[in-house]
Amino acid sequence: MIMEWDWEFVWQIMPTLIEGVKITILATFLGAIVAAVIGLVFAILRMSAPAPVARTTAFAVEFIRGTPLLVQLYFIFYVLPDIGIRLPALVAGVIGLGIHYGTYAAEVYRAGIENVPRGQWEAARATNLTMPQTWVHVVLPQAIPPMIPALSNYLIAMFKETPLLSAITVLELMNQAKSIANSNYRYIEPMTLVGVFFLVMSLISVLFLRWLEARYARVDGR
Amino acid sequence: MIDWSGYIGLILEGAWVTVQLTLMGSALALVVAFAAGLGRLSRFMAVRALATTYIEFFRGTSIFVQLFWAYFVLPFVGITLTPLQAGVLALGLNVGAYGAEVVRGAVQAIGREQREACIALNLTRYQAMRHIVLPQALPLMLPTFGNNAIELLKGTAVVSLISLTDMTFQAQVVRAQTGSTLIPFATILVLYFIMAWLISLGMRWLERRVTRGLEGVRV
Amino acid sequence: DENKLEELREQGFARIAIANEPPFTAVGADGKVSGAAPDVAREIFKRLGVPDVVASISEYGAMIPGLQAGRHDAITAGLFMKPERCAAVAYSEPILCDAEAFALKKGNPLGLRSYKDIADNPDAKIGAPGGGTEEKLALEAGVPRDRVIVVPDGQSGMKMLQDGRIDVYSLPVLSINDLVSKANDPNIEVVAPVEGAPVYCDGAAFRKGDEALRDAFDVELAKMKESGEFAKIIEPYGFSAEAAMSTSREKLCAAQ
Amino acid sequence: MAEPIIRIDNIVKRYGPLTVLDGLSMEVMPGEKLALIGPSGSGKTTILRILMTLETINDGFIQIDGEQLYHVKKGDSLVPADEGHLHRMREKIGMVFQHFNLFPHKCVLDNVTLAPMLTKGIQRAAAEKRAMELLDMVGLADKAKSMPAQLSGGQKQRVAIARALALSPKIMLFDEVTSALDPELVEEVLNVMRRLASETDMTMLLVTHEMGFAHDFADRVLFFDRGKIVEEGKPEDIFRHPKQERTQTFLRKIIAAGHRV
Amino acid sequence: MAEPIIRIDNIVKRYGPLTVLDGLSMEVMPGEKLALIGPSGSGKTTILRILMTLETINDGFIQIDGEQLYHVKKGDSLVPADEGHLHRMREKIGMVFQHFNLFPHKCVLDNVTLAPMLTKGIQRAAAEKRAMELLDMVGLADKAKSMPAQLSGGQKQRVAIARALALSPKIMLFDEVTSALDPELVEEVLNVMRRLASETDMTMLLVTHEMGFAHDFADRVLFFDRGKIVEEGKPEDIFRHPKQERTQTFLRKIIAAGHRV
Ligand SMILES: Nc1ncnc2c1ncn2[C@@H]1O[C@H](COP(=O)(O)OP(=O)(O)OP(=O)(O)O)[C@@H](O)[C@H]1O
Ligand SMILES: Nc1ncnc2c1ncn2[C@@H]1O[C@H](COP(=O)(O)OP(=O)(O)OP(=O)(O)O)[C@@H](O)[C@H]1O
Ligand SMILES: [Mg+2]
Ligand SMILES: [Mg+2]
Repeated sequence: MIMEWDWEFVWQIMPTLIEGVKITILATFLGAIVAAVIGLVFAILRMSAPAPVARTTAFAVEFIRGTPLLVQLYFIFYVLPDIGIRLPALVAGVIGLGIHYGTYAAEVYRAGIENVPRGQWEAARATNLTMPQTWVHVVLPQAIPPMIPALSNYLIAMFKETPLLSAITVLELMNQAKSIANSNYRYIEPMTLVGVFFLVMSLISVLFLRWLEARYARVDGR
Repeated sequence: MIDWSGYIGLILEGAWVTVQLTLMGSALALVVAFAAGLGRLSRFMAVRALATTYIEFFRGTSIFVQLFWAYFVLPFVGITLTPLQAGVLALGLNVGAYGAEVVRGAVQAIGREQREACIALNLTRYQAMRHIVLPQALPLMLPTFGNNAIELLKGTAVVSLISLTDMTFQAQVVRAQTGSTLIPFATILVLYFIMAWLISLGMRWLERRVTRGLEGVRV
Repeated sequence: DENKLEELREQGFARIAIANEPPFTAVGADGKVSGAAPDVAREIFKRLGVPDVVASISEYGAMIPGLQAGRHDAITAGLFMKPERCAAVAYSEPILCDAEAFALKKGNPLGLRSYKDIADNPDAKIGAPGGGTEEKLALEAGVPRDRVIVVPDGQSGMKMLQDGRIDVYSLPVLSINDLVSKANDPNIEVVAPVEGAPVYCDGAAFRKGDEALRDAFDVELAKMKESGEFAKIIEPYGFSAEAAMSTSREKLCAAQ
Repeated sequence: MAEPIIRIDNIVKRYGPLTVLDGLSMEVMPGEKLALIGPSGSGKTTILRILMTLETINDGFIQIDGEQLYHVKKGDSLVPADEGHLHRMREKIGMVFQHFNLFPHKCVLDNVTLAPMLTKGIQRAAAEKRAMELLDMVGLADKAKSMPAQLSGGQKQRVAIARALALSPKIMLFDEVTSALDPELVEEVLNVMRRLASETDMTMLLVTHEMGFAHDFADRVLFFDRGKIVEEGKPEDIFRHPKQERTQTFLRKIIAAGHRV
Repeated sequence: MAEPIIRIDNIVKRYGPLTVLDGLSMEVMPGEKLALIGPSGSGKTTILRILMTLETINDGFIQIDGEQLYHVKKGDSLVPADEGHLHRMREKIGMVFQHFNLFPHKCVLDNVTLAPMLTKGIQRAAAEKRAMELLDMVGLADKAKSMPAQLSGGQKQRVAIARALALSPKIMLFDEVTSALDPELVEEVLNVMRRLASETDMTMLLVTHEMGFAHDFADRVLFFDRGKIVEEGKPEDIFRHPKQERTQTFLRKIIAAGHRV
């Protein structure tokens, strides 16, 4: 009886789910911005800060990558207020996502920069460019395009982890779906819709990624 | 006075569930990663299509949804799994889909030149895969496999959703009983980190073993 | 199905779903399951010839789907009877009854005594378990969705109240009392019962189709109510046996 | 007169819109040593790769040692061959690559013994005995237990030659086997090949830019340009008195670049 | 007599435990064309890289055009130079690399104009005019808008030469600029360099394995072995009548490998 798919129910819950979708997308978008910035900070600290700072950063990055985002979110949301930092749920969620995925972004930045061949740095020096000129005109234009597919991959991964924010009371898609399921005792429709939504979004992103990869794979051939 | 030793015991029980999930999930992930990864490189269209569908589906839908399906929907088609089985299934298939891409990438990275040498030496496709390509591809996969195993470990935290008493779930229980948030969560953070660290240690050890004698430039 | 009880006797235990919300259900430091609902269930199953119960902790929202998916044989978790739920599962006669309560800041600065009060005060935020009775009551009283915060568990609710993220946290009276006494925070006080909110009772919930088992359960439950053993089990937890005995499934399932 | 061991009949090879070989025909007699020369992109590598079945052809026929390479008889007509047929045909042919393509995870000895043991079912002891003879022939008996990464380029290429020889093919294909080597290491490889040419009656096809070596090594030189054989003949004739304008230009350029002819 | 434009005084270069240059000294006169030859690993590339400030030195002094390269005067003593000093010194020196190291994300013209515009503040119009002259000189005026990936190796290397010339350095360093090229493409690059050598009075240091070209190009040849100059002299003397045993062996090997001297 529960297996019967009820279209009427689907239409009835759709507006509520769409409210959740909005929050999911907002959280992903803000989280991505925070991750991009924090990743840059991590990468710079790790690559060019004094040794003790670099090592501490490396440990912090390892620690964050080795522990579940869910637990980190609990920490930010429920423990930080003990020391006087009380963040609204969405802000806490965005910061959690941002820090967690920032550690991944940092690795991508580092790899991207290290992948620029040594010959390019040397050619820049042989043509007497200064360090800032080398970064701006030679290294970054070559380092960034190959990063884009990897960064987009993490963006998609982060998007799929937003349901975790329900643990800290953010009413995103998964939380809305659970709420609907709980008050109607029907899991199949809301959960399937959530699954379909994620699947559709990530299939679209996969196509977009392929396009990105094709677009940015062109800049090479030294 | 709070009986911390008892509660720590509870968390350790959860840690054991987490370890079991991680180990069994990784084992399943490894098997399906090779099956699907090599499947995607198959000569046969049908096998390729099947592997691709599996990979895109499990990478595309969120692990939460997969857990829910494994736990709440599968029983309706007559497959009733214990929570542990459902957790292992969902995590293993999810991470396996990512692993499949690693397998495919590593096998493809063993370039055309090595495959051509195999053809010139008249090895069969199976022999080439077994003796030449996989032994060289394996060291390339290991670092990413290590990362995947850690992702899986972290993924186990969400199984509390299907009533599995893993470490995070037990921390919640302890929190509900004692009213303390900091202590249980700090404890499990450290425990998770130790587990992740052990995984990377193990992986590095494995890497050293399989790359022994392979130092230096590729030929 | 008809032979469910036979099967349970054969396997020697029944699988029950519980929450972790004292005093309805609780898990001790040793992992042992207690609380009023599981204690009653354990005793009745024993009398039915099923010597043991195996409990799995579950979110409230996951309980009924879990029951329908055949993961539990019964829910004994303080899941209050309501018409929609009665349609989804087969309830026993009432076991634990409780009214709704608010936990809020000392002195009740916003003067909140009912869900309606919350709806009328544009600054007041209420926390409640997702999909629970309280969430529904708040929404029905006209509190807009963005002021009803879905809180994953009791401890989180208390924490959010202490941190000022919500102004009121709503649960059944006994649950709130238990949380507040554990929190031991002089700045928190309790409003109980909430004005205008009905008293609810739970029952053991069985899968639709397992009515035979449910009926057998009811027979034993009625005997225990009669003999006073029922009161002996639940009253130490603070529940009133009188309340459970003065109403019936029929009434509760029909109520609107 | 003997039958040709290789008979290439009007083959066509295309990469997408690009036609690389356009109706090429040629014959090679058993035991003949052939040098293929010509400008970059003229299809020299392509023809070797086709013979090694590393590429497929779009049209035409190839006969190796009396049998069709890419086709099998089915009733009255020739149909494309399956993997099993190719596998059998490959027994007759060996190839040495520009970049050696040694197996980096196997020691020198295992590189040489692997294929005989797997494809011919030869026992380890016998395979190793034969491998040591071959390594001795290329002057590397003492490196049997080294890993490829520990060898110089010239040594790697000599191992690659031993590895190809271990299968005792009737035809050996060499594609610019010295062009990835440091100049000083070229000679040691060429020495091995000279010896091979004089001591065996294997059929050999060699693509090279070392005109001096092509001159000494080959019975016949084929000059390729744009997927066609423009000129062929004895080394003396081709190098000293090229008839075709294109051959002359090519040789002039190569000489100017400092290569001895 | 004029002052040397490069004076290398007893420099030492180590990589960890390996001493690559051990007390090397040499002088180069303005306008001189020098060829550095010698076996692999003898330190030829290293000395060019040191002059281009791509490596640091462990000991010794280098004077370029009358100024210390790695040191500045501070009171009475010489102290290691800062980046600003190096930046100024690099104006005098240009380098062309074995693997071109073109900027792959910029078109040919931008590759050539980038440095003059950034380092000398030259306006785009002026920089492009000069770049087109240089591209014309290397025969690539029609490729100005191409991307490096669309060029052949020889064309890339000619762009690299134009790029280095655009900064009008007094000294040009060439490190095996043809060894990554297909044999037929070598000549077009060597032609450009011949022209450069005869038409300008730039000082040039050339590392090469093309003995024939070294012979024609250089005023003086230095033979390196294990981080030392073993023998030096006029090309005729070094190539025809090498005095040192090591030079003789080296040249014999190279000749045997098919290179013209
Ligand atoms: N896989 C491929 N895809 C597309 N074009 C190819 C491929 N392989 C070779 N070609 C093209 O086929 C033509 C012939 O190539 P081939 O490698 O046979 O030349 P070659 O005579 O060996 O030249 P070289 O002396 O440079 O090795 C070239 O134009 C080349 O670009
Ligand atoms: N970055 C480095 N780290 C360690 N050793 C180095 C480094 N660069 C060069 N060497 C070593 O320094 C020595 C001299 O190298 P260099 O590149 O100058 O030789 P070369 O004469 O240019 O040789 P080739 O003809 O092969 O280019 C070699 O033994 C080399 O291995
Ligand atoms: Mg070729
Ligand atoms: Mg060098």
